[in-house]
Amino acid sequence: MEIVMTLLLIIVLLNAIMVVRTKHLLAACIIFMAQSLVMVLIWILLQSPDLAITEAAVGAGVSSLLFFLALKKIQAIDQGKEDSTHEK
Amino acid sequence: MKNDLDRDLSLSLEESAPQASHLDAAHLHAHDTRIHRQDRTYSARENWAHALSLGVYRALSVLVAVGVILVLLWGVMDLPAFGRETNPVENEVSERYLAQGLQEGGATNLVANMILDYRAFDTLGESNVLFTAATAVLLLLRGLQSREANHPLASAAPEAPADPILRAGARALCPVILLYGLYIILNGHLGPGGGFSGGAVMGAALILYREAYGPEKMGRFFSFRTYRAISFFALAFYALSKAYSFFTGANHLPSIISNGTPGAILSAGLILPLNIAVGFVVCCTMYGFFALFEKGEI
Amino acid sequence: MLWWQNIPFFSIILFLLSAAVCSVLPPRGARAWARAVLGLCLAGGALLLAILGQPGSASFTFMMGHFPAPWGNEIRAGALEALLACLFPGVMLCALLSGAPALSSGRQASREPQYLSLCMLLMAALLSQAYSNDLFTCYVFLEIMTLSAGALIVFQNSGRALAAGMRYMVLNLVGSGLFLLGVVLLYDLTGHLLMENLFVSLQALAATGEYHRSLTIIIALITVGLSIKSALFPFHSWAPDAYSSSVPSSNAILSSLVSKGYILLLLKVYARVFGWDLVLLSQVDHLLLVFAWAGMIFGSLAAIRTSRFTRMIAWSSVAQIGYIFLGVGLGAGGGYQAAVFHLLVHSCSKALLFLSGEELRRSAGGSDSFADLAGAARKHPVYGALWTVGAFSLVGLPFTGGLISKLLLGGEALRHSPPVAIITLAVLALSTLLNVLYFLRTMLILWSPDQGSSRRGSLSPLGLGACGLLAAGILVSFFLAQPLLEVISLGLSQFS
Amino acid sequence: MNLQILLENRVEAAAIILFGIGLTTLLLNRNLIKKIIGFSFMDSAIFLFLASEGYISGHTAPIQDAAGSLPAASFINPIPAGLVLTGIVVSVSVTAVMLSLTVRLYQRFHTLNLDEIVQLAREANEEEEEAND
Repeated sequence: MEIVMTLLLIIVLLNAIMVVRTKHLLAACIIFMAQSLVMVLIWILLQSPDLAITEAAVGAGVSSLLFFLALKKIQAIDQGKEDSTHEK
Repeated sequence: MKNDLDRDLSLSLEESAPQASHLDAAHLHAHDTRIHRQDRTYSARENWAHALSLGVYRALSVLVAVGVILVLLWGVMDLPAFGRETNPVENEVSERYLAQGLQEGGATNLVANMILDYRAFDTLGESNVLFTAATAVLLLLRGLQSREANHPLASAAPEAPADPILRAGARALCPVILLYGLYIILNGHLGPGGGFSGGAVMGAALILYREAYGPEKMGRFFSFRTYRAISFFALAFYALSKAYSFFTGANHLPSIISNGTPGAILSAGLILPLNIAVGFVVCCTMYGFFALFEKGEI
Repeated sequence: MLWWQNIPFFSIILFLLSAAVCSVLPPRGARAWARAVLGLCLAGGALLLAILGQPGSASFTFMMGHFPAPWGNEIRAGALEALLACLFPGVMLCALLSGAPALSSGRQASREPQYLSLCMLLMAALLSQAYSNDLFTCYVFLEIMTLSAGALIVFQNSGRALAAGMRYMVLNLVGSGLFLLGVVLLYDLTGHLLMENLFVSLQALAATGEYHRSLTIIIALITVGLSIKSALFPFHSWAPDAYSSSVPSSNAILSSLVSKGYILLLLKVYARVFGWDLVLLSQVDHLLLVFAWAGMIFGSLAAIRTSRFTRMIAWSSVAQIGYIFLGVGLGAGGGYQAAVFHLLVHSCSKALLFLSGEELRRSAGGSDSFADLAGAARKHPVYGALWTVGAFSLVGLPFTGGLISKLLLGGEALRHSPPVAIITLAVLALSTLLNVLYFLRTMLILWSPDQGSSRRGSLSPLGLGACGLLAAGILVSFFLAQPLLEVISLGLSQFS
Repeated sequence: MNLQILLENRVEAAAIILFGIGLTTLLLNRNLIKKIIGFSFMDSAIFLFLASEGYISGHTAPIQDAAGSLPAASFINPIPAGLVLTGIVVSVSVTAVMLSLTVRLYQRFHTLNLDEIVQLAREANEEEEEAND
């Protein structure tokens, strides 16, 4: 149990550092989702299943979805500029 | 106007800006000034002073990060040890939650007892945080397209019919996910789970259905009116039932809500109906976030 | 349990319920419901103040639920909380009455119910923080205040408001993160979240000298967190934009209510959780004094430099928050009393400045720069006079509450060690001089002989009544200063 | 000696390091999306710290069985679990509001860099001023 917890904590810190260093926003959002999933495992190891379910459903599920949607909308605004210019 | 249009655009060509044909004048002007401004001041490539400040900035931020971490670690060093029974946290407050939680709250999930019965005022505030966020996102994103109909956003995401694999998958998965979310809500007081997580799972089922079958089909049974009605009734029920239990508690009046036999579905007094109410609020809010982000309209 | 002891609980639940109700009502219905609820709770607060204001009355605790305090939640009301239960709904009611035309104009009409629902949530959070006796409950309602105030800023969706809203959100989230970390560390050391039990275990820890480093860090975290959120000087970069870029009622609500809620929470944490001697031990009061001095000077300087009317009022509120923190820094007893008194005066006068200033701006064709506001007060002599009353109170001229709070701050400074007293008095004098400078300049512009076409705007009776009520509040705080100060000192003594 | 304590309290130490990284990302990174991710990391770090306080090694999750036969001493402390549950939902709501603000800002200013946004907002403001005169 000790080794698994230490490993998970190292992954959590690596995630945080990788988010700061990545250039691509999509990669940052994927790391954010991975972070939530690792947190789910940590909650299970800390004997609080309530938090694991909530973090999985609310943290990993919906907020990562919102991040991807926001990026999709931002790219849509960019493409929107191209689309509307080529329209006519 | 024609020649300075070309001059502007030639300036910003290396910005991979599009080769503009003839746009409507209002959009053209706003569109051009934005490109023009963007490339003038912030292109780090030629501007070495800017590049230098970026480097200094990055080094400074690393220093600040390390500084904050060291100060906090230095302070945290002598905190009570991890996982020890004698920590000051294990005192008479948590002891009562564990020992008499089942008799007083009625729920076998002692955390649900603490959230919805002992410290119910926090969780009442909690679902209102979610309602505040839903109202804020509604104010911000609603009608994002309807106002500027000709704005690029409108033409950005043409309604491509969802591919058959997604439709087949959704037809099989949606009811199962919905059922699983309902299970988590209804068993919130018996095992791990509860209103928040169950509601999010049900919200995910609605999102999958909308993604597969398109907003029109979804709009038939879940429009903005139903969104507003469900979140109103759920929040009003939550506030009124908690007001009843606070009022009876403070004025030492006997409350007519019984705790029922522990372990049964209809046990734990108010905790089950509150879990259902919170589940609906969370489900509507999560679906509302998705709909507002995707199309600016629920 | 006497019947009137249900008033605090009833007003919080009523605001939470009407937040849900306002979101489903049509605009006219929502407006009527919001005003009715605010009026009702104002009356309830006045009744509570009448009962709890008598000398010698004790504060009572109201058990939220069937379980006593450390296990269940509890709210606690004393003389000071009763005074706030009058101030907060009153100022918000005036802000909504006077700001109504801007709210229901143009394309925002259909979004007014959401705006009013956010105001109800903001008021519920303010009252819950004033009454609450548990640190984590304070954090949850602090988060509601951050989100609803952020939504109030970006209500207009204009470019400036969105940028101001984002800067507001980023810095306020840092503030609430630091506050939460302080609360979590406190819980780790003592195992309690209830303020009284925290006080007992912290005194025991201080006696044994254990965890001294962590206690200093905890006090620093909570102080910096709440200073960021209430726009104290070094962390104020978000405040001028946030206070001046939205509809007038949002500007008034934000600058006079939201920052006050956080300062009161800091006062409660100092008085009820740590106790003043623990705060002295951690030298945080010197930090607050230095920030307050700097805020009073640089806030006024920036107000002089800015070329726009609404931004000047926003910058002056950064300086006035410096005054309040000066009172907090000067310590328990006199210092707290001066801080709370100036908090009341500033809350009324700042709301009055923003609301009547908006009327003057509209009568001068809606532009914000001083050049166009020449003679605006002559077109609207009533609003001009009201604006002048607000400006006099912030400068501290006789017959306004501002003078009393300046005298209190000066008097309290004399009781401190010479260096602190000299610097405080010098900074007080200098910042009053700077206040005179920029308010006098603005009044000269406003009252200058009116050359342009006098476009006499419509005088809405409700809006006028609201601004009149605020001006009356300023005058009352001068003439009834003595009983007000007794109620404040009684409330503060009940605090710990 | 310090390192040994840190290794023993490694969950809390990792939480504090994550809090430091999240705080500085939120404050010093210029990209709005990165700021929001930084904020979310800061919050989950505080909740990790809070949950690790309530943990008692060798105890199980606080789920009593129907007959109430499990001894009270065999559970971990339920209070941090309840508080963190509230915190996670607060963190998601704030993330949703910040993301919607980012989308609005991008639609209005076409940039995710906060400095540029403030600069463009100030310029847009002066243009409105001139338009009024």
